[in-house]
Amino acid sequence: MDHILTYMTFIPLAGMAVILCMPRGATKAIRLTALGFTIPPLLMAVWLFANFDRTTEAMQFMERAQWIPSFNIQYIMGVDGLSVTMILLTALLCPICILASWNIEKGVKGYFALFLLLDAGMTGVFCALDFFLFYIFWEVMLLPMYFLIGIWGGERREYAAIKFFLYTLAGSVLMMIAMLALYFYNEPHTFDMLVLMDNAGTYSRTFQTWTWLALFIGFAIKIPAFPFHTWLPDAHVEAPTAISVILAGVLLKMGTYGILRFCYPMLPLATQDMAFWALAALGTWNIVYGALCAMAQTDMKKLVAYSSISHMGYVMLGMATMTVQGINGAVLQMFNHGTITAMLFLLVGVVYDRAHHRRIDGFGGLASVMPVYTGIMVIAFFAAMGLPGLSAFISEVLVLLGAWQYSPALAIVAASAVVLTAGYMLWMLQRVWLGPVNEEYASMPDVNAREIVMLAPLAVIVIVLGVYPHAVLDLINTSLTAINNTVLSAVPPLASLPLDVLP
Amino acid sequence: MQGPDLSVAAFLLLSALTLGGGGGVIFSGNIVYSALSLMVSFLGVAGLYVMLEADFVAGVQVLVYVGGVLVLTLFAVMLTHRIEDIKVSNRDVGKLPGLAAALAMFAGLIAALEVAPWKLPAEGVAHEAFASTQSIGNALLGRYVLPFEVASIVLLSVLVGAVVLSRKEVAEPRVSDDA
Amino acid sequence: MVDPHHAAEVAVHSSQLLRWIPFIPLLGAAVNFLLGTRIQSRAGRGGVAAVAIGSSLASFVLVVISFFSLLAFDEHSRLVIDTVAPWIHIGSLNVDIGFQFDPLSAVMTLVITGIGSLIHIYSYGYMDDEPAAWRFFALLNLFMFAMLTLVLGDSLLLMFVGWEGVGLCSWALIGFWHQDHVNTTAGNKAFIVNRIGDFGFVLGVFLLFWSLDSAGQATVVFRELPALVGGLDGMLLWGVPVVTLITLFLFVGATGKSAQIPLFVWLPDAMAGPTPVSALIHAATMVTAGVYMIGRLSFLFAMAPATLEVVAIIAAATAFFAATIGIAQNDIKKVLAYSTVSQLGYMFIAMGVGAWAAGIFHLVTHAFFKACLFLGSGSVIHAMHHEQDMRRMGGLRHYMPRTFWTFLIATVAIAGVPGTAGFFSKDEILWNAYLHSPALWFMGFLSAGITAFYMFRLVFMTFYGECRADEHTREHLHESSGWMTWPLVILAVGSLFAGFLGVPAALGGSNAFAHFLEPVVGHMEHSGHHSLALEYGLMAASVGIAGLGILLAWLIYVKKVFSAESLARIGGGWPHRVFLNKYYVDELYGATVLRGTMGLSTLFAWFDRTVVDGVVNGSAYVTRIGATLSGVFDFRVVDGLVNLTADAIHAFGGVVRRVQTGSLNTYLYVIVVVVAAVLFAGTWK
Amino acid sequence: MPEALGLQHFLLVGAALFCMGLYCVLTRRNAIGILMGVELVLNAANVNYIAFSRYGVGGVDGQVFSIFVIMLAAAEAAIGLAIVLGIYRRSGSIDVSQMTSLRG
Repeated sequence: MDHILTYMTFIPLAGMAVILCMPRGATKAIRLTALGFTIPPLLMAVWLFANFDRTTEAMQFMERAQWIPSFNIQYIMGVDGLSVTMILLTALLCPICILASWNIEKGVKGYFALFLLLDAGMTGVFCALDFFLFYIFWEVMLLPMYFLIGIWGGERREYAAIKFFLYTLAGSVLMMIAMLALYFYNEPHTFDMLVLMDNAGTYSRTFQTWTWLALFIGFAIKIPAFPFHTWLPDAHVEAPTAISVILAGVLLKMGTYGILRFCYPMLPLATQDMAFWALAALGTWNIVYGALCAMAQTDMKKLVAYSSISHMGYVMLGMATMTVQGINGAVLQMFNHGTITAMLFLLVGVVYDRAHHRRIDGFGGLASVMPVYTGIMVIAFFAAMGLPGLSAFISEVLVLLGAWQYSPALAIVAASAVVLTAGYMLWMLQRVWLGPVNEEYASMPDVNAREIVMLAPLAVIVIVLGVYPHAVLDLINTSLTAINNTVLSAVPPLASLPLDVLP
Repeated sequence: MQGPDLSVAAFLLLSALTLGGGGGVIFSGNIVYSALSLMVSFLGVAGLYVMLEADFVAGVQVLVYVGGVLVLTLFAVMLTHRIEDIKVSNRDVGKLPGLAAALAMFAGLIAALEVAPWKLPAEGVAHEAFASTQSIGNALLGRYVLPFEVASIVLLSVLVGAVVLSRKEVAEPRVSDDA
Repeated sequence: MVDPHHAAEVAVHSSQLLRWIPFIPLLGAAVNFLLGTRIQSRAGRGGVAAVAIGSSLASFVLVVISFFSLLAFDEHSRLVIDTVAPWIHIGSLNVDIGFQFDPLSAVMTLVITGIGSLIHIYSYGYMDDEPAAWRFFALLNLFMFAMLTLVLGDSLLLMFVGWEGVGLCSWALIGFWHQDHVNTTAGNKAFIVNRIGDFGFVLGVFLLFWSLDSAGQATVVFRELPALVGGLDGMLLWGVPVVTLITLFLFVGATGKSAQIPLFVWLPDAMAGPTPVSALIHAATMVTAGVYMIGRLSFLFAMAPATLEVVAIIAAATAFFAATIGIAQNDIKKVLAYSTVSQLGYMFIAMGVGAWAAGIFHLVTHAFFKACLFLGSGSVIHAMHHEQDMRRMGGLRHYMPRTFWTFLIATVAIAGVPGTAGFFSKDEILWNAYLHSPALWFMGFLSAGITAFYMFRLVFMTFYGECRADEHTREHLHESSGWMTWPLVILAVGSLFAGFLGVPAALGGSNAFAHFLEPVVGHMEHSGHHSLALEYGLMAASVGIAGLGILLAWLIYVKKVFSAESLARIGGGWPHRVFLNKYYVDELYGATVLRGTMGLSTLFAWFDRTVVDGVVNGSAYVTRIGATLSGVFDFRVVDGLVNLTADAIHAFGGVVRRVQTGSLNTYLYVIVVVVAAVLFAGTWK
Repeated sequence: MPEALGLQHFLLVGAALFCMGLYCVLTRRNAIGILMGVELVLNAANVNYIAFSRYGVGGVDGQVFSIFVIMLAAAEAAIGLAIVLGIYRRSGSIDVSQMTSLRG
């Protein structure tokens, strides 16, 4: 399987081309085609999972070709444990999201074409090992997202889409500045991320700090971290279900992925300096702030959106601790949050499809009406609460365990959020699913086969990873330990030391 | 090659022809005269090409510009103007700002010309004349074969495009010009 | 990963059988969850009940087999482990999914599966008109699984899986009749309050882990801990010995799960669940998890005398206050609930004074009589058509004699009448408490009297006197079916005779129970020597006060020598009001913690929508947006920055579009000027 | 052999021609006049190319480029004039100051 990463990235693109050639009216064929073009990447992801060498931190399945030689831009693809996990998540969620989009009636052709473009962009982002290539994929992803929210969204879709676009664009600009800074700092100029990492020891502290900040803000918008988070609730509320799933499941991970992929190995000194305030303290604040905000929401999707903010805080906190447990927990949490939040959004989408609103106080007693649905939902909710035996427990425990070593005070604050999380989750559960049956929805049909097909795999993964987390931990451990050691062992380059300490 | 004095004289003559033609193009109020001045300028440029040992290009210049472009221009002039009002249709506007801008640009160019580090052959290396037609042929079918082919596509599309654009449309009310 | 030094002392046995003790109920739960509706529609309620009861009994049989094989081992090598699969191995954290069976787990699992099976059987009778019986039985089985994981898990993390798992099942079973918001609210309250405890528990685990890490080797596996915790001596965090901090954190977890002050508030509300659930979860098993946890980590708690003081004081206070609240309750299950809280207090007193075995002993005897009491009350409630107010009962002994007699036996046991189970276990605790501090003993002593009083008050109000139920109910009053009464009989027998497992030496026994547990929980020696006479005296005193309580109840509720109303008016009526309203603790929490959190949440949400970027945008912008959006809450100032950017770009575009004149000349001028400028700039020396 | 004429001289002619073309483009209102100005500009560029080819180090490249420029100029003239004709047919005028339908 040479070039597997290229195939995984470009097969959806081919699918987009095929869909563009199909007649506008053939909606069913278009849906099936879209589904058909997301299945091969999923199978390849499974193959990757099976064949990935878990014992080395080196990049695997590398591909390298010249692209624009005059600027030394290359086409480099490759994965390590960190990215392969994210690719798995992407490949898993895409077919599920296509299934979740089955009910889209407006502009079917455009929708699925854009979706496949988005798929290609996302996979590319996680595969790319050339910063320029990464940036291209990053931007490729942005555009379909804008249209998918702006055209197929809810009432205030244009507002949400523009907000999303501007925020993300601002992040991209900062990222580009950092990219160019790294490019020109290195001699010969290069975008090759492996070289950029290898040369990390030569970057001066000042350079690292500024580059780090630019990159961090770019990624923090994506995570989204506290002051930059307000695009998320709006985007989630307006976006169609599948897009919310992608947004929460994959796009948010790109922020933390970026920090681990760029900030950590390339700018280790700055990471040492910044980790406490920018990652640990801010992450903890995210956890508590997101949870408290979630508690006050009246829209189901908004609640889930704020819970995402809260849960992504664990990722930030975990990676900031720079303990083996914390950083592994952070990436595991990325994966788990991807599956669990995807479930939550899909589940909210199921009732939204039927009732066409998402007000928490507008339902009641759905458990009596839709028992199977409620069963799956309880799994998702308790997983989100970090119930032991389900996947998020492992990652949260690892993160908090790492956090305690790093700063007991932060760990205590962060851990207190488990109470808040239980609070808002159970509160929503009670108001929507329990209680007397709301007559208006007394005849709501239970989940159908399509919905079970898209929910069941996620539920199974959530349970399996709770019992056997090493399915993912084995993938990531080696790579993350290496990244972590890079940061921990970083020393300032000789040139920036005071002269008198030189021999 | 002639002696230095003669070549300077030729240069001055040809430059005068070129720039004079240019002046005619820009200052003539009659568009037909402008077109004819343009021809003079083109010929002067062709002469400069010859002085610069680019005889093939000079030939192309004469053939394409003088023979083609200029004739085309004249056709256009004829097609778009009633004979009687040719004179009034070549008015200028805003001469002063235009002159200022052009002079500013000229000054800028002169300045750039002075300071630019031209990549010239090292001192003492004699200039080698080469058979320009043959070299151009080799270059066009060698290093530049792709642009060359692209150029052919461009020309083809221009051909088609020009036909499409200037095709008379039946329903067009204003077509009944006395062109 | 067994410490070699430790391994040399204790020969470790391993058995693949162990895993099936929790897994069989899990299997039963899975079958009933996935196929329950189908089984129930084909084979009726009996089908799902058979699956549940069968798996529970199978588990019980396995426990008994394991127990006897354990007895066959030498006293100091009674440890069987079963490592199922690797779980988390990251850095120095190495945890497997593994179970361990030692005397302490044996006792716990016997109680859980034994009493659990009886309650399963009882439930079949109790839930005879329940359409969602499959869900009930599935959840009961799931609870069994979680509880067995809690007590069998060989590491703190696996224990925590069970710890939260029982919380989940408790939530689901309290809110089993989920159409009524009262039930689901009670479930939520239970879960959230427990979460507060769990929060403390995990912090304790983290602190333990990292402290051990800095002391050399980190672990959370129980069998490795005793050899390593010695390294924690003298270690400080925030100026406090870490052992004290760890145990305090863990004890916070215990107060949540075992309903001690200050986290006891959820347990009385939890009575909203079906009565078998109250018996199984909120009396016999789950609520004792905290006691078990301290017993399991007794070696750690023994290192932290300060924590033990805290445990003992909180426990004594809980025992006393819960008992006083019990006096004033009229809901039959609420009385039992407060009695449970109070009895759990006894167990924690034992833990707090280092009498580990005594605490566990009381746990066992309490499981018998309290399960019997709850199931008996369930039988009454079932017969009374879900009426729980004792003021509408009375005279029931004529209608349901078997329920009455078993209930009476259990009441006698809890009151501590000599010879019954409660007598032995309670006196063991009181004796140890006295050795530690007479004040502690006095609190327990008083509580014993109050317990006897309110328990007999319950019996008299329910089973004696005139029947105060309405006509319709009275007509249908009947003894419950054999499915319900036989478990009662078995539990009543247990309540009478379980005490003989641990007859103290003073009464000529050998305290076999304590000896059985000793290899696990150890024994804390008390300084000083006390005479047998003192022990007898204390026993007599507690028997005396219990008798006094019973007599008082008899005088008031049977003989009506004093009216209950006049008693309620004592002291201007406020003591009664305070007891009746549970010391207003719920109101206090509601006004502080709950209101505070909700207020903070509203504030943050408002802050998020309104203020985050208000500073940046300035009030003018807020006003402008505010005018266009509907409500005050739509001020959305955070969005402001983004909108401002959009507006700025729009305005800028408005200016810039003038440049777009459509006139080629203008464009050209611009180009020329710019190029000329660039040329000049580039050539400027 | 020191040459009397250097690169700069030709560039000077080119610059002058360029500015004439520029002036023409800037001031003419007649579309055909503007096109003529463009031709002047292109010729100015060509003069430079050929001069570079002669005096610089690029060899024959400059000449090849100028060939391409001439080709493009021819194409541009053909299309440009066709457009002018089209506009004339549509609006009856080729005065560019009246062609403002691109106004933003």
